[in-house]
Amino acid sequence: MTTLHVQVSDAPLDPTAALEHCSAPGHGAAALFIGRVRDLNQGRQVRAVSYDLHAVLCRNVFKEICAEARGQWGESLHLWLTHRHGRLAVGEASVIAAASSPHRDESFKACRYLVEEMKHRAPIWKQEHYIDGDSDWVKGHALCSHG
Amino acid sequence: MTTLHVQVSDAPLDPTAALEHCSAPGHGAAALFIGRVRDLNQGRQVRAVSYDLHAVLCRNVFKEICAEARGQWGESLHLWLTHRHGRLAVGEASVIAAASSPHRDESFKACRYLVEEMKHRAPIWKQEHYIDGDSDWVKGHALCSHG
Amino acid sequence: MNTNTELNPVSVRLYGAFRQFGQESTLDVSLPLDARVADLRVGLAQHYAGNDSALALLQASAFATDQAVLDEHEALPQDQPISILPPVCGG
Amino acid sequence: MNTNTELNPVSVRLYGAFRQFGQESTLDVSLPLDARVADLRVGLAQHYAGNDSALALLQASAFATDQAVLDEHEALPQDQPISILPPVCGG
Repeated sequence: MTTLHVQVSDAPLDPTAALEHCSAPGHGAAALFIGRVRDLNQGRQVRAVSYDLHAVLCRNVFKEICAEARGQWGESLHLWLTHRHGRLAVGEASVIAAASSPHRDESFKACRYLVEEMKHRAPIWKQEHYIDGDSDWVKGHALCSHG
Repeated sequence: MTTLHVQVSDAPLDPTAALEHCSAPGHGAAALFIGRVRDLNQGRQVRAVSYDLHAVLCRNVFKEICAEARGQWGESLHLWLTHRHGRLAVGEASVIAAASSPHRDESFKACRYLVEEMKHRAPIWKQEHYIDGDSDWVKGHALCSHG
Repeated sequence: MNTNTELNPVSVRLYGAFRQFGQESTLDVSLPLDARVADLRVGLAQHYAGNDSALALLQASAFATDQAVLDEHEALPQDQPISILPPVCGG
Repeated sequence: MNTNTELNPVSVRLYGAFRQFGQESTLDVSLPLDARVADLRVGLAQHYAGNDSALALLQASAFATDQAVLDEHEALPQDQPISILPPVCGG
């Protein structure tokens, strides 16, 4: 069994699968994060969000982030990082990150690390659709090479 | 609808219900923690754990902890804190804590706060059952009054 | 100890490791009507006399109603269930 | 710019806000065979000449293969798909 799961998908994300993946007889703790589409962003009322992403590079970046988390909080960590693409309505999950570990501190920190790094490094973009009919690409974080 | 859910139960805990509870159109983030029975504790191989708790006081302490989390990270937080009692096999969930909020920082911090405070303040005790047939009550944190 | 000689039975609910010292889930201690929490601790110490592990656990334990943990110098509430809470370890 | 005069068509895949500047999901730019990443950026600036918001986005964007983000001074890989990545905002 592989203890690392990264994926991008246009199908709804499954937190139950993430929690099953992030478990082991020696793991006393699992932490999970869900990001969902919010009805309000910077004062504008949002109806839906379209996510665009570079699938192959995204998976590579996800794997890289997970490897870093294991380097920092333990090679035995089980990790899960999935991001959805396509058009999502308010309330739908755009990202699920999860981690399990023997003790809770590592799970919390690794889970948060996956989320933060994904937001800053993964090639993902979002276009917000407002209730007034307008749409806008959200400003993001500029990427730089690690080389 | 109440946005706070605290409970103690001898039935299996349900992370899906926790994630449904911790959601709202204005909440872009939810964090969840699961504590599970581990097969090894301080070098001894564990077969199962029996949890004993003071149900009424436990719920009161859970509510108090949740109120503190809202005071610190926002009254709009949705919070979930449930603990199981009775005999649990390795891998079964003993506690689920979850929080949702507009932005992720509050969810992560509130979720962690619920877990840490629960461990230090809630009237819960555990007896480990080892594969050699022995059983032992686990040493814990002494309570003091807040008065 | 208190000097009031009128005694009152106080029933204390046992939790956690206190369950290993007997079959009962409560323990009755006779205390003066105006006893404080500290007097209950002394009464329980008499009950557990000779049992070193129970006495050590008692020293590390707190007392509580269903609402809150009690302070050592508070008057013992008369009309509410009292529990003894050994050091806790939820999660 | 490079002085090599032999030109090569480079196909750049567009993502995010770059999709709003046209219907195509890729853009072809002619570049010398030994072009660097910086040369591709110049070529795209010529394509978007006059479109201030595209030029501003281009300036904030990175280029990448499917494996990694490219450094500005690297030689442009010849045999791999190249993508332009505007500032990201997953989650």
